[in-house]
Amino acid sequence: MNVRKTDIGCPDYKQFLPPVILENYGKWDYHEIPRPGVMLHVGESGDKLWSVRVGSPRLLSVKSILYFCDIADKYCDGFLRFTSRSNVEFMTVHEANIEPMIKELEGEGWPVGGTANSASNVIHTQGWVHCHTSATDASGLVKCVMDELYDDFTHHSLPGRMKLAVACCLNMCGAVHASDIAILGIHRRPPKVQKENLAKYCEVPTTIAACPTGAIRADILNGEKTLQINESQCMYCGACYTACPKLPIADALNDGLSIWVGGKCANARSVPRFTKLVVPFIPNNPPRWPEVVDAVRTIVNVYKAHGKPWERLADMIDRIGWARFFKLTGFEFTKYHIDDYKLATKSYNASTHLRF
Amino acid sequence: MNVRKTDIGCPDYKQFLPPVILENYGKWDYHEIPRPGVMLHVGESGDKLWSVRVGSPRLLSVKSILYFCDIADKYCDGFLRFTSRSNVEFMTVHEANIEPMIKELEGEGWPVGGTANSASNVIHTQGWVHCHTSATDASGLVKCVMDELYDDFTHHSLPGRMKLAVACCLNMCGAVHASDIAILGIHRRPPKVQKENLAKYCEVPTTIAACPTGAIRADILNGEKTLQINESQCMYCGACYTACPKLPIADALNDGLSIWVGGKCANARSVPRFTKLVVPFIPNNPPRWPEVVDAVRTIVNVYKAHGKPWERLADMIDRIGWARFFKLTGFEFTKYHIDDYKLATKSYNASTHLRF
Amino acid sequence: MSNPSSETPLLDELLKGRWPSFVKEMKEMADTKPMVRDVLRQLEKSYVDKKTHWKHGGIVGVKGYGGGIIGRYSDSPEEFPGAAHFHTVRVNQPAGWFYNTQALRDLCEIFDKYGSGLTNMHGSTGDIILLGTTTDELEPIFSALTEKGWDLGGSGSALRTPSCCVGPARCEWAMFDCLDICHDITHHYQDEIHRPAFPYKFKIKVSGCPNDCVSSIARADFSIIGTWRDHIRVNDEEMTRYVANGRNPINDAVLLCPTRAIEWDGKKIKIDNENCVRCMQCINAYPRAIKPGLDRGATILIGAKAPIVQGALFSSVLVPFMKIEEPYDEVKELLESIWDVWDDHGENKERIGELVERMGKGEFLEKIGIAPDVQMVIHPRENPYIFYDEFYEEEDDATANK
Amino acid sequence: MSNPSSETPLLDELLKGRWPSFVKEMKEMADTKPMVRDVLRQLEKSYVDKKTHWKHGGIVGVKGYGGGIIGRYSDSPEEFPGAAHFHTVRVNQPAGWFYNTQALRDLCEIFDKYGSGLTNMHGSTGDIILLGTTTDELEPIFSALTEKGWDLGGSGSALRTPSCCVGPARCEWAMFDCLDICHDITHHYQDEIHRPAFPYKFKIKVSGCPNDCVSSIARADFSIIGTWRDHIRVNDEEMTRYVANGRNPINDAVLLCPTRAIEWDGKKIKIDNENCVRCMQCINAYPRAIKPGLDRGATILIGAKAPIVQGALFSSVLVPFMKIEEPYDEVKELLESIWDVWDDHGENKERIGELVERMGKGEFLEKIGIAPDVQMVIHPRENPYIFYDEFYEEEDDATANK
Ligand code: SRM
Ligand code: SRM
Ligand code: SRM
Ligand code: SRM
Ligand code: SF4
Ligand code: SF4
Ligand code: SF4
Ligand code: SF4
Ligand code: SF4
Ligand code: SF4
Ligand code: SF4
Ligand code: SF4
Repeated sequence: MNVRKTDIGCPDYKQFLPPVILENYGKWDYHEIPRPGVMLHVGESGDKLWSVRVGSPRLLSVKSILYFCDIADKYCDGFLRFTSRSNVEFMTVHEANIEPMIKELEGEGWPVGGTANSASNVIHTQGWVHCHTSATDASGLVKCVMDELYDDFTHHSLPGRMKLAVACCLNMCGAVHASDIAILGIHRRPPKVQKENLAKYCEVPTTIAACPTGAIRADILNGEKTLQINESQCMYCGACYTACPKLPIADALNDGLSIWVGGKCANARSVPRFTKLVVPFIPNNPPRWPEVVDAVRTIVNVYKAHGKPWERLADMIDRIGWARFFKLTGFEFTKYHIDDYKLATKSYNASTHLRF
Repeated sequence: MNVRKTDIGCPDYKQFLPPVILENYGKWDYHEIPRPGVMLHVGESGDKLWSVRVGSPRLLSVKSILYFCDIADKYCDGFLRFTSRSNVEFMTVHEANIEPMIKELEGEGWPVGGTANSASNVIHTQGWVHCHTSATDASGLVKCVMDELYDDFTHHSLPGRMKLAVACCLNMCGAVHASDIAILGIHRRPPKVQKENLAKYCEVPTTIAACPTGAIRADILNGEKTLQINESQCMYCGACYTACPKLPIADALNDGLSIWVGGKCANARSVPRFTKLVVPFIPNNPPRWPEVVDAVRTIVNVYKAHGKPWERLADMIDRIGWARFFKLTGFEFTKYHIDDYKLATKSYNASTHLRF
Repeated sequence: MSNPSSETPLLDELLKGRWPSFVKEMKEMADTKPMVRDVLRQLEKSYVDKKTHWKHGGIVGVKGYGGGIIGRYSDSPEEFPGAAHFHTVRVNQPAGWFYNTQALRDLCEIFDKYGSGLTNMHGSTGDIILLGTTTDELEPIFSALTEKGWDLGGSGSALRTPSCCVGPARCEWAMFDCLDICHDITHHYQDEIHRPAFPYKFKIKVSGCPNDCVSSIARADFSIIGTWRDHIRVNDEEMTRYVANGRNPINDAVLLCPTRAIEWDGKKIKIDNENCVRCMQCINAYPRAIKPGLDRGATILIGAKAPIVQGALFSSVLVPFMKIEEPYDEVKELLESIWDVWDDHGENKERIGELVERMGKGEFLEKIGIAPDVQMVIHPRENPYIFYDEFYEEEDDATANK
Repeated sequence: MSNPSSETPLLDELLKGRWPSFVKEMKEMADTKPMVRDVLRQLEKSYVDKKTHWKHGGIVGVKGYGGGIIGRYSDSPEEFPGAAHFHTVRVNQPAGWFYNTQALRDLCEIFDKYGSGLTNMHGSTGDIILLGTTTDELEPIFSALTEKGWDLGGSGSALRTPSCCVGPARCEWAMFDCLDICHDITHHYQDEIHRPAFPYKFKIKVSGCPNDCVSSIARADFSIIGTWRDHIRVNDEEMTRYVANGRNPINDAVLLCPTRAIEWDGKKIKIDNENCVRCMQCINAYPRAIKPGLDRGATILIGAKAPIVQGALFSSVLVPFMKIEEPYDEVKELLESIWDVWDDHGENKERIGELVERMGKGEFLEKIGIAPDVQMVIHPRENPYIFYDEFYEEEDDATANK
């Protein structure tokens, strides 16, 4: 009988590196981006490596992965990689392979782009496809937004890098808190406690402990243990539902989206920045979420029209001011935009630096 | 019998304005600073007004005030004013009066200066002269510091404006929280509760309520109400001593000074900024506080050597970085310098922007 | 009896040096006033002991007033009988701290007659301060003061004496009449100054322009700071003259402009007025060539204070632009609506800035009836913890699902 | 039976448009897999109802492991029996997300055989994700995976799969071998990944330079970000060539440098290395002309996380500069000392960043034995609430007074 293998870790990456990379490992000299979606890296040795970046919906069937394998076998000596934004990268030393490979990929509906000043692919999460706390569907939103930004993905049409993200609840599994444009699913009401027979389905003390704000208290119903939620303390995070199925938070009427801008992670030029609220609430409107798509388009257009080369959205807003950004986008500024959480004071304008 | 007058408010300022001001009120065109301590304001009418600024210890006997009156009568048609930094300003339309007036004032030991890029007079508080919570003497410190900075008061010797402040306890009656250089008296231990017979001298509930951190609790001693302080909650503010004389906070061994830099109030160029800690503790060393004077001198010298025109200390440090500021001054960076209060997170360096 | 100076060897060290000496001021009065001599001796003891010898003990005041006097007692009255009582009297200064010599001489006479003859010109809040008198002298001194047209300043949980910069009296940048509004408000709110009825102290400071020469943004609960809405006025000829005199507008303005809103090509000044944040730098550097616009008013900011208890606060924008015109009704209405909300919601010893922080600025705005404006914040919120006022109830839900 | 597409009219709308469709991916598998068909039907129901139809319910996993599987159940198993169980399996990706086709084909075969045949390439943390299988298949899938050299990733209160940027494999700016350290750490801490024993999750992300292409500073509890200590290397000839090709270094570098540390006079690049903050801008813009220095290593930062509960945090500087060299002992010692302190002081579900915030960074540094460095903060403290470790006791006092 075989011994059950455990803790073997991930396979060694070295076996997955194409020979040109093994030879030029740590000795790359510079890169160029000859066209959208194509990068050229040149080694100190003079060796050249072309990479073709292909946009992916991230949710891939094995059929598509096998198709990618076919492409890699045909053009790339059997090597490929994925990026930190779920794109696929086909790498080759054969310059002549580039155009045919792109043609073939595009022919099958795979967009080539996402480099330099193009719209990035969208970092996203599970949504209705797989998560129980989701306030919206992530994959669907991404599809609608990227359909709209398709030409911005395949062209270097923007002033600078633009990174997008979607998350389906406040847990923000991804980059929503630090993206140029982010769409965030939100609940607006506390879970509805299904009080009857609750204790049969959930461990009451664990659920109470799961609440980050201490909003959940034990209660008694028909002589049996149950729970109650203090509405004014609840911030709709869904952590309790993860612990107890009798506290569903999804609520078709009150769930929806919010839109955020101006975050970044890179230390390039300016320091990393958190995303900021611009649209507090848009109701869920599947399957195409037109209001969300419109809002994103509006933001991208303002960025295109007013951003200067290299400026991320945050850098641009620094320059023109938030007042002008709201004016240009037409979004309404409301009391929801004014922070009232822990560090709120630091966001108040404690100066007379004002633009009229 | 006379009716007792109340609520008459302050006298009308108009009666105290010299005629040239009444005529050019709101219609001044521009100003120049012909020499340290002298301002020339020119009206749209072409009228000219010279003002001579004289440094004051703020604590003035009526004799000195009467002396100022004599000067004002002799050279300024009987008008004078004080500034928001407690300096005295003698205003005259007679250019010829300037030199003799300055000579006479300087002859009596009154320094002329404090304009433009000179060291300001020091905004300060009561200290041992008059306050019960003071951890140091304010007037004494100011005297020592200004003796040291005398030539910087009487000359435009600095890169930009430099505003100083002293406060004798955390209440910071003045501008310590927003000054280029600030000296702050601090206690380092909780008040020592004089438990016996306490209730005879103080109203226990009021005292408990006076503590901002809730560190004070009621206690019983010999069957009588008394108080106790939870040491780890106390932040040495002295508010309880204000309410109850049985909680003296002054403590010769543990009281002392801290030094702060880089605050500003003006919206000029950069937004207003809070002062930041540079020296966490210096023991009280009256009557001349040499360690404090040294530290101030060190800061001023670094500012003189590295500041660019118009830069306030905060602006200079923005440019060269705090690391370099500590290096240049030789002050030690300790854990006390790292904020651990409410908004601390916002002061952590959440970037890789580093200078090596 | 020995010469007083020998009683205070440490303090005598502070007679040395070039800066005017407060010890000299005190000694001048000590010669004639035993009270001051004892205070000096007590101060010498503080210099030896390294601690204060004042203690607090009960409220003192004048009839009908709840503030204006700070009671102070020696902790060693047997040793320093003259310092046994040594209260300060806060007297409301005239707007802009202007005086004529007659008025000052009157004050000196009163202070000499009824007190120590020592003053602070001025206290940090702006008051004229008589530094030291006894409980017995409080009523007489008050009568003497009012007789000559002076009144007390504030203390305790009251409106404190408002103060203002020199403004239009002597400064080309005053965007409105700071002295007049300061005077007017002081008179209008006598009751609020003299009879503490607020949750805590409340300070108003008025600066004519963003240079903020009274540090209003750092030291006032209610900060009125002049600004303008229209375009900066430029004069290329005057600038050319500055340049001929050796000045360099690139270094003194262009490179220092926080938003890069000003350009100088050697001949013409160009201002991107949409991006100018009214920081004053170019104006400060070139008063003859660059001047504020003519559509003038003030930014109103709220909430500054020293660090006790929650950490220091600066005031933050409440009304980005308001015209400041007699009889200042708009300012007064705003003040009163703030006080109302503070009255209803403020905790004891909670400054208005702390209330705004606790309540949330958005909520506070709603309560005082001001619409949110993006200029009130540096940036919109960064966290998703939004408490929505609007949502559907379960019943709506039921209806909707039908 | 009707064609599956007619069962999902709303989702079919997402087959339209140019961007690759996840619905198409799912439908491709639905043809052969009833499980996927039911998941699609359930998803359609979500699109109609506007809410999720997944529920949580108990932990599932493989023997000996505390994580790696996310259990998921339909809330309507009668309606969607194929979706009754639909757990995800997190598989640890190879460093840098490089593959050869053989390896991917192996994975596909396993995922097709034992599960839905749907994947996420990759999950947000970096894992390969098999999106959907049943409880029964978990052990078989695990055996098949390990057989081919794959292991599970992390979930729960454990170390999560570390990830890294493409680094030296294809980028000229990698300041150390990100792939190797990522691989090494993953193998070294297998137990920490597979058997949750921390107060909460812990993520490590490794970026080769400050561009931070894995968003380490925003999404990792422990961020390793490459940097250099010595001088930037410049090549004036290459810059001249860029300029000849129409580039403008004033706009692309000089004016964008946050500290104005770079100058270009048309001939020479001048860097004020003392003021350069390693922001990469000039290097990003001119890879051939401006290059990082050669004394290379990394900045270690601590504490990033998403907003639940205290608001989002970025990582902040813990070690301004550390050499990153095999066998990475210094990194490992640091990690372990952090975990020790977290173990002792962390509350349940408290991320390390929240602990640092609660405890105070100064205190935390003391506990892990690192000296405070001014580079760790943007600026020193602004409030006077210092709790001094050192002071004199009353007894000292008594002695001193004698
Ligand atoms: C492939 C990838 C790394 C990986 O291991 O997978 C990568 C690769 C490169 N990045 Fe990146 N970055 C990658 C994700 C990121 C991320 C993370 C993200 O997108 O979520 C960031 C930080 C994002 C942020 O700030 O929010 C990132 C911030 C940068 C920057 C700084 C951009 C800026 O100006 O703010 C540069 C420099 C530049 O582009 O000039 C850079 C530069 C580069 C270079 C030029 C490095 C090089 O010399 O090879 C690579 C090609 C860039 C391009 O797309 O034009 N990379 N890069 C990632 C591609 C993601 C994708 O498919 O779109
Ligand atoms: C699968 C994944 C999203 C995705 O579509 O890619 C994911 C999915 C879940 N995350 Fe996440 N998180 C995923 C990456 C993240 C990230 C991004 C990252 O790692 O870079 C974050 C933000 C960074 C961070 O760690 O703070 C993230 C922050 C959270 C949080 C909030 C944690 C916090 O301290 O703020 C939770 C809530 C929790 O832990 O209870 C959470 C909880 C969850 C749970 C386990 C919710 C639950 O209790 O069931 C989700 C399971 C969904 C599902 O059906 O599989 N997930 N989660 C990502 C993991 C895939 C992988 O292993 O590669
Ligand atoms: C007289 C006084 C107002 C009063 O009502 O008493 C005053 C008067 C003037 N101030 Fe001021 N400022 C006065 C206190 C202040 C204060 C408050 C303080 O010192 O506590 C500030 C804010 C301080 C801060 O930021 O911490 C202040 C910030 C300014 C600035 C901005 C300085 C900067 O670059 O940061 C200017 C513009 C300038 O100097 O170019 C200015 C400019 C001026 C001008 C030039 C205005 C004018 O055209 O007349 C006046 C002469 C300045 C000089 O001293 O060279 N005044 N000025 C105050 C004199 C105090 C003293 O005796 O030293
Ligand atoms: C006299 C004066 C200092 C001076 O030497 O000039 C002063 C003196 C006292 N202040 Fe003050 N404050 C004085 C201006 C200030 C200022 C500055 C200002 O008004 O611009 C501040 C900072 C700004 C602010 O209001 O926050 C200030 C912040 C405080 C605080 C802290 C308040 C807070 O909310 O943080 C206290 C504590 C308290 O109120 O219990 C305080 C309390 C005190 C008390 C009443 C302490 C006490 O309970 O006995 C001091 C009486 C000392 C004495 O012996 O007279 N004093 N105090 C100033 C008033 C003179 C005047 O009326 O013109
Ligand atoms: S963001 Fe929320 S709903 Fe979306 S996958 Fe993460 S935990 Fe689930
Ligand atoms: S949703 Fe979050 S905050 Fe609300 S009760 Fe549940 S766990 Fe607590
Ligand atoms: S700072 Fe403190 S000690 Fe000094 S006068 Fe104000 S309350 Fe008194
Ligand atoms: S000194 Fe301040 S914090 Fe300490 S017990 Fe007294 S009132 Fe409370
Ligand atoms: S605040 Fe402005 S208007 Fe007032 S004195 Fe200062 S510079 Fe002049
Ligand atoms: S006032 Fe300030 S912001 Fe406006 S143009 Fe002048 S320097 Fe620039
Ligand atoms: S983080 Fe730096 S080293 Fe890594 S891929 Fe991005 S640019 Fe290259
Ligand atoms: S790396 Fe950044 S900070 Fe350094 S010189 Fe280049 S642009 Fe300036």
